[in-house]
Amino acid sequence: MKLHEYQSKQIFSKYGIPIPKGKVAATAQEAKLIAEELGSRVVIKSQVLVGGRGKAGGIMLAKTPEQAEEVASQIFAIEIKGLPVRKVLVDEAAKIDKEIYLGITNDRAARRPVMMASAAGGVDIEEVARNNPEQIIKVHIDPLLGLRDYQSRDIAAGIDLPRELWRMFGQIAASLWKVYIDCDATLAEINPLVITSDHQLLALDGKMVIDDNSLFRHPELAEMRDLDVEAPSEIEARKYGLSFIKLDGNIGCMVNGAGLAMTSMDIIKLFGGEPANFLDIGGGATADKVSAALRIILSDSNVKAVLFNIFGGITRGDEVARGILTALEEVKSDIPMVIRLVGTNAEEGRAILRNADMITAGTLVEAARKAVAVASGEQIR
Amino acid sequence: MKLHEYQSKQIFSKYGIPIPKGKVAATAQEAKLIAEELGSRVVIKSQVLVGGRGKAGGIMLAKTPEQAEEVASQIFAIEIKGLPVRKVLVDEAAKIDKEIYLGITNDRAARRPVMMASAAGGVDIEEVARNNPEQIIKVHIDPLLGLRDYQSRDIAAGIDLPRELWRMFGQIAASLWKVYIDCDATLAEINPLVITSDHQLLALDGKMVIDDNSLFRHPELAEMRDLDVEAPSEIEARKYGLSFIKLDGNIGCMVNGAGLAMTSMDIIKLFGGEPANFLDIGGGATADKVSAALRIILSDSNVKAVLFNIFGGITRGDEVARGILTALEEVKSDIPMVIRLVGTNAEEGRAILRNADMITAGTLVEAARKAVAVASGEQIR
Amino acid sequence: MSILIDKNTKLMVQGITGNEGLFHTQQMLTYGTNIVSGVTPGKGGEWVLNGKIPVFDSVRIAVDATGANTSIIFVPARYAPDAIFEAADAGIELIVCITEGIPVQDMMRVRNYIEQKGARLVGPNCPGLLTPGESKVGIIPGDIAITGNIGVVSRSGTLTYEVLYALMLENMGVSTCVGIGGDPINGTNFIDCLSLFEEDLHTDRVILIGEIGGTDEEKAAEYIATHMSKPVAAFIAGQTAPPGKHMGHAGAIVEGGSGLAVDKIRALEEAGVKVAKHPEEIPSLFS
Amino acid sequence: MSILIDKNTKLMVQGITGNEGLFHTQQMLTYGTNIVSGVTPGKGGEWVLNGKIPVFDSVRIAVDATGANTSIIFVPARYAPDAIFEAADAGIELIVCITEGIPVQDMMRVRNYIEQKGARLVGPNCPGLLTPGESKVGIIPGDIAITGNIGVVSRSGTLTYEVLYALMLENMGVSTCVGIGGDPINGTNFIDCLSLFEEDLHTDRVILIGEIGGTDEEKAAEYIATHMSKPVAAFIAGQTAPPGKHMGHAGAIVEGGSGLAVDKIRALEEAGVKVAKHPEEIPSLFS
Repeated sequence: MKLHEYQSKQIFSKYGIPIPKGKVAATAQEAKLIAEELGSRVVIKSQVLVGGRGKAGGIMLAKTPEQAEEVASQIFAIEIKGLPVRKVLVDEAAKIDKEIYLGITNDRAARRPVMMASAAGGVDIEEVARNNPEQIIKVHIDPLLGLRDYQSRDIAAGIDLPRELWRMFGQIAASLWKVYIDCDATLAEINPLVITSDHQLLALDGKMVIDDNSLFRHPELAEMRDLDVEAPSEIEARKYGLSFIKLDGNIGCMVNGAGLAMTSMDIIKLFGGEPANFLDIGGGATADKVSAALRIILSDSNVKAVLFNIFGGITRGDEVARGILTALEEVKSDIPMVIRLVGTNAEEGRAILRNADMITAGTLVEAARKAVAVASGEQIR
Repeated sequence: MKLHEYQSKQIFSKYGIPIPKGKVAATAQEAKLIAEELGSRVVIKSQVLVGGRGKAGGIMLAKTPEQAEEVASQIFAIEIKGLPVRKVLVDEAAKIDKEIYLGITNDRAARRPVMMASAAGGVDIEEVARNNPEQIIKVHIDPLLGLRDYQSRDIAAGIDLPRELWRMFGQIAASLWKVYIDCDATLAEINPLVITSDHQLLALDGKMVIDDNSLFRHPELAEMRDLDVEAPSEIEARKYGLSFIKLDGNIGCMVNGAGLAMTSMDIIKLFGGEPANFLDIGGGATADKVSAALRIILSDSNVKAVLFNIFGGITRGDEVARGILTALEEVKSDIPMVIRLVGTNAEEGRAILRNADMITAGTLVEAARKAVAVASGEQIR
Repeated sequence: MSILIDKNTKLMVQGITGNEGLFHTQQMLTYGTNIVSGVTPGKGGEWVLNGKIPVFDSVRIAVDATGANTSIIFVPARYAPDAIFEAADAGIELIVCITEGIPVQDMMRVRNYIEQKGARLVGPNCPGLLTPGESKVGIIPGDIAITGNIGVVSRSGTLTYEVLYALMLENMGVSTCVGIGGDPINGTNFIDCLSLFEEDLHTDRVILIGEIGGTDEEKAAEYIATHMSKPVAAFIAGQTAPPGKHMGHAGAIVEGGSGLAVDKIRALEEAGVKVAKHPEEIPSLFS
Repeated sequence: MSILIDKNTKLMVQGITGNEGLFHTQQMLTYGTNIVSGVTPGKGGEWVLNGKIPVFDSVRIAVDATGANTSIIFVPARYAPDAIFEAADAGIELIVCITEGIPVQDMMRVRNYIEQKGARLVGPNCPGLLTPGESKVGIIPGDIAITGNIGVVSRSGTLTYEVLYALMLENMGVSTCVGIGGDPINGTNFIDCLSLFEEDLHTDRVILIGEIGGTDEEKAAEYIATHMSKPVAAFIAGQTAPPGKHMGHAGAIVEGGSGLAVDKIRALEEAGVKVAKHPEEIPSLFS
């Protein structure tokens, strides 16, 4: 789960990381009032959960409160990578000498957290990693021991930070580590961390991603979720414990198991179709879940066919079939549906569905072929 | 550094460990007022830093405030193992079903903390350890991982604690672990931890020992030190950074290095004498330190002779000799003094001391023999 | 023959009295797995499944009483890390964690700790292991695989069943199937299993089922090229997955241009591995 | 010949710009120790001792620049644990910590961590090591020992000097002297050193100097009885020490009836070790 810049920076500030003075505004008028209050040049920053805000015109400078209002209303009017701007952050503009990068993330391969820093801050760090990996210094942190002061010093030395800033840098690094641990972050990043013209360090931007699996122990973070960034169907799916991701194709998929769901998408594509979604209904597909899933799939007007791929394992095929039957009654639809049901009690399941208005298939290949065919308007039965 | 029962229990309580209602009194009158306030039967417990308070009459029950005053004045009147009673703890008397033991200490051999528990609580745990070691359950704790819930459960099961108390026991164990860590304790002990007649757990007594080396980061604990338990000479020695322990013999010792200081005591004993103290003046014996040490040694009226054993290593013998000379001028005394000075610049040192009124010796054996002789009144020179 | 589990496996079930734990204990018992004990704190002294299996309060007590050498964990995500620590502390050699949804920082601590202890973890978020005809430690349906000489290692659940089923339809048998799980940080990885299969006398071919996210398939490819004499076939799921989204599994995500299916497939093919276009194609790759 | 340090030792000094660090660096340099670098955070780029030794900001940088394989630590107690972690993380093989007064819980964490890292720690609260004629890593005066074939291992400081001096007076030489330190939790212990001396071709006799507190001498006795072919002589300090008091060293304390000198002496004598009544008697035990 991504946090907005203003949310990340509020957390940073609570942990003692210096951030610019600033407040969030939901209207241009509010932005003006905040600018008045700050009494200085301000930066107006759109709060959307995608990168490239600057290039899209989502970050602008204002010298006066009036200009702040004007600029804010411009920003509120645009969409950034398809996302509306609902809030802007109005920050006191800083005098910047130098921009550096500081972040902590999980290194999957090393199975440890890694702290990364670069003297080339302020730009996309993944780009730096690709083009100039030698400009990034990485230090792995022992998950039981935590970040040690000498590691921060190694990093400060590695990015040639002026020595008089080492102590402050060490405190910021220690705070960022504490943020990362306390919030179960998978990413906690300050980019840029700037050296101001009066020789202080200041976290000008902040980015955090929280481990979704940890939210049970962070109710206060769970509440920060911004539902705007998700398709309404994804929000609906989460309510039912379904793992759903909307895509751009026209063949809806309903599958049990994440790996098999990805495979079903792949195989649709392999035979010339385009999946409309990823959907894992999980183990034990109850009628409730199946109808919710079907409703969500069909709410997408692009969908021209639905492919069910159910591997009855511990979950029994006849039970799944009954769930599908109930769902079909609840969710009336003319969209053609292809079902492939295999594994435990599959025969019984197919018998139950015999009278349902569904196209059956014995193999995954056959099912995908048929789905692709009916989605493009072919009649098969 | 040992803490008093009331100090330990205050810390326990801060960490959520249930303790009886109670307060500390410095007079019998205060004890009466506290008993009135508590409005119940009370236990009056002398606050001295030695074991065996109960047997010495230092713990007594009182049914009424008047009786509390009477009992308290009795307790204030006694000495326990030579220590005066300056404070008593007045605790609400608990209804006890069963007494258990719970403690955490450092296991030197295992190089880890160990949590210990026994169903045989309320008695001297070292005695249980000697006579019935099978009655003690020990669980080692990983110092980087900390106490885990399953370890508390293993302990609860191991001492046959009624299952309905496991959750509460687990919380107390977790709190005791936190106390141990946060206070840099070398011992944190609840003995007894009682099961009350209404099926609650209650820490009736508490004992903590703090790692002296950690006091730099625990100023609030350092202030809790009770100077009453230490000989005034030991308090004086600490001021000068001297490691000094008063003993019962008549030969004062001044040595550089702890191992050599112990050895000097041993060798005095080996040749029939009795050391009056352990004293390590440490590396680099300045005149200041040497005179302070000499004053402390001579403040003991038992002392009939003083043995200097200085191994000039990095510390130069001539410097030490000058220190001794200054000290002797400052601290006039008729007590005979034997000096053995060896190692770096020892000859120069001996030359400096030639005119001092001191008996010299070339070897440790010779020095010890001479010290024993002069202490028993023999004349040698 | 087999790797990791066989007739000598003496299994303990952590979280045996929960719904899922009890159901799968019954399934494993029916399959013939030697289940010696269960653990649920506070329920020590009870028996489950008509008095067949004793329940203990802690792993240590269960191990002392029953000599379990393998543990399977069905406890909820918030307690699962402690369950793994507990099993490792009690000297369990093989710990299989079925639980899904364990926070990744917990798993980093777990991984670092159990490495010190020398215990082997399979999972979490995995379907467990199956050695057809001998032992089932997990939730893989027992009736979709027959004994044979193909080793299977997979990051997935039902996709693995799909592959096992496809093999069975062609009358191709399996030595052991290991589901290593779909989380970003897990215990036993591809290379661990490949090396065990390479050494196992009764395995003569291996199937690797990977998916997007991380670089474990690329590392496996390198290992196969340099260490494996036995033929390996593979399938990689998630070729059409969009970047930046967790595809069901916490570990199945393309981030910053890494973890792409296309890179994994290329690496495997360069290592001489035949990569199937879809799971039903796999049996034919060995013909 | 020797154990642990010799002509190939490339020493780094952590805390080189402090009073004690600088003084002993000079002493070691004069003795002939190969000192390649020093570390003081914030002073990287400076040089000490008339430009002889470069100072770096961190151990990692110093190791990268100078290839140090051994480190000696002179930093204050509150920073010493971090200094040990830093040295271990940077791959230093032998870490000698002179610092006295490190809290014992810090040392438990340090011990557990460096064991994982495979680094060897000597100390803390120790005088370090001396291989006469080759290298001195510590604060043992260089002029009280001559080269020879006696290995010395000790928990003490000046008491060790006393023994070295007594040996020198009898013209008896030392292969290596290791001061393992007087703290309750330390790195290298008696058994580690005994085993190194047993294997060292140029050591033919060993002196063990123990003191009250703990049970390391008893364990050493057991080891000597079962693993040592070379003769061992010993001395135990603190026979007259009262119980419950720290005798200068944090580790020198008799607690709950354990750690008594008499028990240690008995254990050693039962293992065939000659135990001296006082240090000056030691040379005669080998005659």
